[in-house]
Amino acid sequence: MKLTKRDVIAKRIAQELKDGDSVNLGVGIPTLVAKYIGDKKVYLQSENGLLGIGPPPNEDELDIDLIDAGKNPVSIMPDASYFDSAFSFGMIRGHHIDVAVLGTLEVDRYGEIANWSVPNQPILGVGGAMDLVAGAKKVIVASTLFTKDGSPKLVESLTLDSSGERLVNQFVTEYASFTFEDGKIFADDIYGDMTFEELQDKIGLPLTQK
Amino acid sequence: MKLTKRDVIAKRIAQELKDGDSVNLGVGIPTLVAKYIGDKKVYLQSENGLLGIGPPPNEDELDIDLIDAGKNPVSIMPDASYFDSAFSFGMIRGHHIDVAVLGTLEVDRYGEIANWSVPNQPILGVGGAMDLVAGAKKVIVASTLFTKDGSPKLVESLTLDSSGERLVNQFVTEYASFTFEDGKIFADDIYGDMTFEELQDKIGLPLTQK
Amino acid sequence: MEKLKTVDELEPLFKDRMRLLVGGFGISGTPLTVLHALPGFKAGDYEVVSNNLGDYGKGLHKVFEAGKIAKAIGSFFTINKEAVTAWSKGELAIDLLPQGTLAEAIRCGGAGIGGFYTPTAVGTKLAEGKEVREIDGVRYLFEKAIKGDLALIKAAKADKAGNLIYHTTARNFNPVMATAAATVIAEVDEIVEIGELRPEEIITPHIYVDYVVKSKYVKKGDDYVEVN
Amino acid sequence: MEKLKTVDELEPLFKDRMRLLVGGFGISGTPLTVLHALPGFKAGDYEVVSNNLGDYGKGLHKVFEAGKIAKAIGSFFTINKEAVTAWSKGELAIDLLPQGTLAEAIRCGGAGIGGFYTPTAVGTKLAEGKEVREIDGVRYLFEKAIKGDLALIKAAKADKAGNLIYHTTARNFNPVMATAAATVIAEVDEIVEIGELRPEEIITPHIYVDYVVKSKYVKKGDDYVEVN
Repeated sequence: MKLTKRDVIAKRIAQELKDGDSVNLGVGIPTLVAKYIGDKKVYLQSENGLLGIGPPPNEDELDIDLIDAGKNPVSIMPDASYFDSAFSFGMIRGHHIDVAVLGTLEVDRYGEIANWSVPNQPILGVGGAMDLVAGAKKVIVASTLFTKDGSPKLVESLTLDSSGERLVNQFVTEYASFTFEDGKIFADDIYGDMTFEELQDKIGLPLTQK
Repeated sequence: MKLTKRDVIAKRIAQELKDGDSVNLGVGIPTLVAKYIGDKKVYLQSENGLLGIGPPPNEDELDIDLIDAGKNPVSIMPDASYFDSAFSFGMIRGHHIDVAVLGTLEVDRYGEIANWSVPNQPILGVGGAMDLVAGAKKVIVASTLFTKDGSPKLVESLTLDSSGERLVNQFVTEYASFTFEDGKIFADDIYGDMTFEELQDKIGLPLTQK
Repeated sequence: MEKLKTVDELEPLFKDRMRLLVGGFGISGTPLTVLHALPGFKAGDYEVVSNNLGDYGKGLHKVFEAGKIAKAIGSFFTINKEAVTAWSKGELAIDLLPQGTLAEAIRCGGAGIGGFYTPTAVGTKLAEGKEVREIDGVRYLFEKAIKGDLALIKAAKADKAGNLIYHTTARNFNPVMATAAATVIAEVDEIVEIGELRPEEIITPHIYVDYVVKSKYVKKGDDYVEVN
Repeated sequence: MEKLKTVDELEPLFKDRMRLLVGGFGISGTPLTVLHALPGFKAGDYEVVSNNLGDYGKGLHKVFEAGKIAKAIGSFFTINKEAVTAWSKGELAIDLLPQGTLAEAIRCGGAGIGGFYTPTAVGTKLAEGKEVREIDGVRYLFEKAIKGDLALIKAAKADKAGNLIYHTTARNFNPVMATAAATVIAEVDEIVEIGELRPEEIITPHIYVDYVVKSKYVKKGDDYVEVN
């Protein structure tokens, strides 16, 4: 069965995770990454105060107290621990989370992202997004490469509100995975049904092939 | 049996404590206050991470891990709790300790104290003294009224290093208990063998009787 | 147990324009019994500090619906559609903070710290008008500590002295809020004897807790249901 | 258990002029096994962050006696007479901080906070050269966060993942130091299976702990004695 775009992205991101990594998965596509971790021993953190999220719970195991940052019921691993919100964000800001996987709306050519304000909507929610952008050791952002009207989310400069001046390490889309260096965009890995030239053409920005 | 000067001071301070108070007792005379608390339900805090110090432990109960801030072995009350040093000083600085009882070397007529640097010695120890001065809801300082060479510890202005700009609420000596208001020294309670006039004469500063 | 009260006995504590610190993340760790009494209390015009404004029909959402909230300080109100509408109409003031900044500001408020420097949100709209300072080559944003008049928190168990422990992720903002308000009301599922909580496992020492209210809600799978 | 090492296996982690964060208050909560190995290791010239420099003949005092400490940052060195002498002779640099400021600075270092404002020590000699800022009518002192290269801490139990719990007041500075160093070595009395520590009681989650060393010391009344 062919994977959906979202699953292609999630699976590609899962490749980046290493044994022993502590990982925070944002809502949306990042949540799907958990499906593709396989045998790797990674520790999933949730900013509401949990290290060691387990597999999705069965109906009879649901506990409204035990949820992730997306407010979904979760189970825990045997090595899990709970802590309060201040400690949890200390863990995030203090560079103790190896990888944060976040959704994004735009990424500029330096790797600065906009992932919290919704276009044409009042800005009334930010949650833990900016803390994760600022604090995780490595930030991977996940998104389909184009908006519904076909414009690329990889842009010369952000049109939406920035999530912080910290630059992300990687942008994984359904066509390719990108990294950034001094304003140069590297198409590190092209696995979708577009060639390097087609990608460059559609994005409208110079890309570099590694 | 006549009480020693130190015991007179400790006993007088114990009178100030009320049921339900959380109290931090410094080393020296303040530690003796515990002997005179009687039936009052006060909660003794120790800045190394304990709320609920119990009576002195028996020889066979000694545990080198379980100590107070003066590094003496202690026991705990049934309602006690442990926490780390950062939380403990949050409790102190955050005004959650009702009364701190501290030793002092000098008190000026406004109630500013010097209680940490030793005269003619390098200044290499402060411990939790300044945090307690700054943070406790009420600060009571304890000391004999005169130094060994007879000079009063209640002074016009500090000659030793200040412990912070926060003014203490009460100064309890073996002769009297003093409070402070806008530079006026009130001899609230005289219980030793010196009269108000004798005290004023020996201290060499104007006192006010309440 | 002296600290144990019914929620109605606590009505006199609530005064107009007070700042309330309200624990919980979603419904997890939310003091539902206390919050659901607020619409019936006389006081209002509260300034509420909470991650969001409850779930639909539950928790702070009921207080908001009753018109008792003048201002909300938190990190995520997008899910509270009526709050967004009220904000657009100028009926509700909102201060938006990143969730970690919110948690840290409350912790600092409780720990006697006046303010702090966080790397979060530097260079964003949420940094507008705020001081930026470089410390050892990193740019940080200055944030002031947050304190409250009343904290409404939820714990799993209180002992009869008022020591608290929390259940799983229902801990969230509750322990820091317990330290940062002049008066603290803890709603709990269970009250146990002194000595039943080990001194090493206590998260909130009793001196932080002024009043304890027994919860009227019990968990039933992924919901809380009211019992008598 | 991968993280479990003998102290000698850890020698390569120690390098000249590193900043060590060392837990403990008196001897309570001090990683004696690790500290007593340091005089025999090649590296030295350490900058040590610790409340004081151990008790006579124990803990950091041994490291100091071996001439391995170039600078000490802490709150109470008066009881370490040789340290005072070394300081007078210019052989030891000392940075003195109030104990609460020390604890908070380390916590901030571990939590990604760059600095903070404390009311402690305003108007004293320890405030000289430091910024004072008024926030809501109160004067505060600016203090920078403290981080370290290596943290040497002591816990009661580690599970095989490295989750830690502490015994009584032996907790002290250990949990905050566990968060504030690039590499963390935890000396423990006991190692237990994963699952034996309840997730609610864990104080230091395993991701903070890089290496675990089994302590050679056991408590005997008011002392620690070495066992084989």
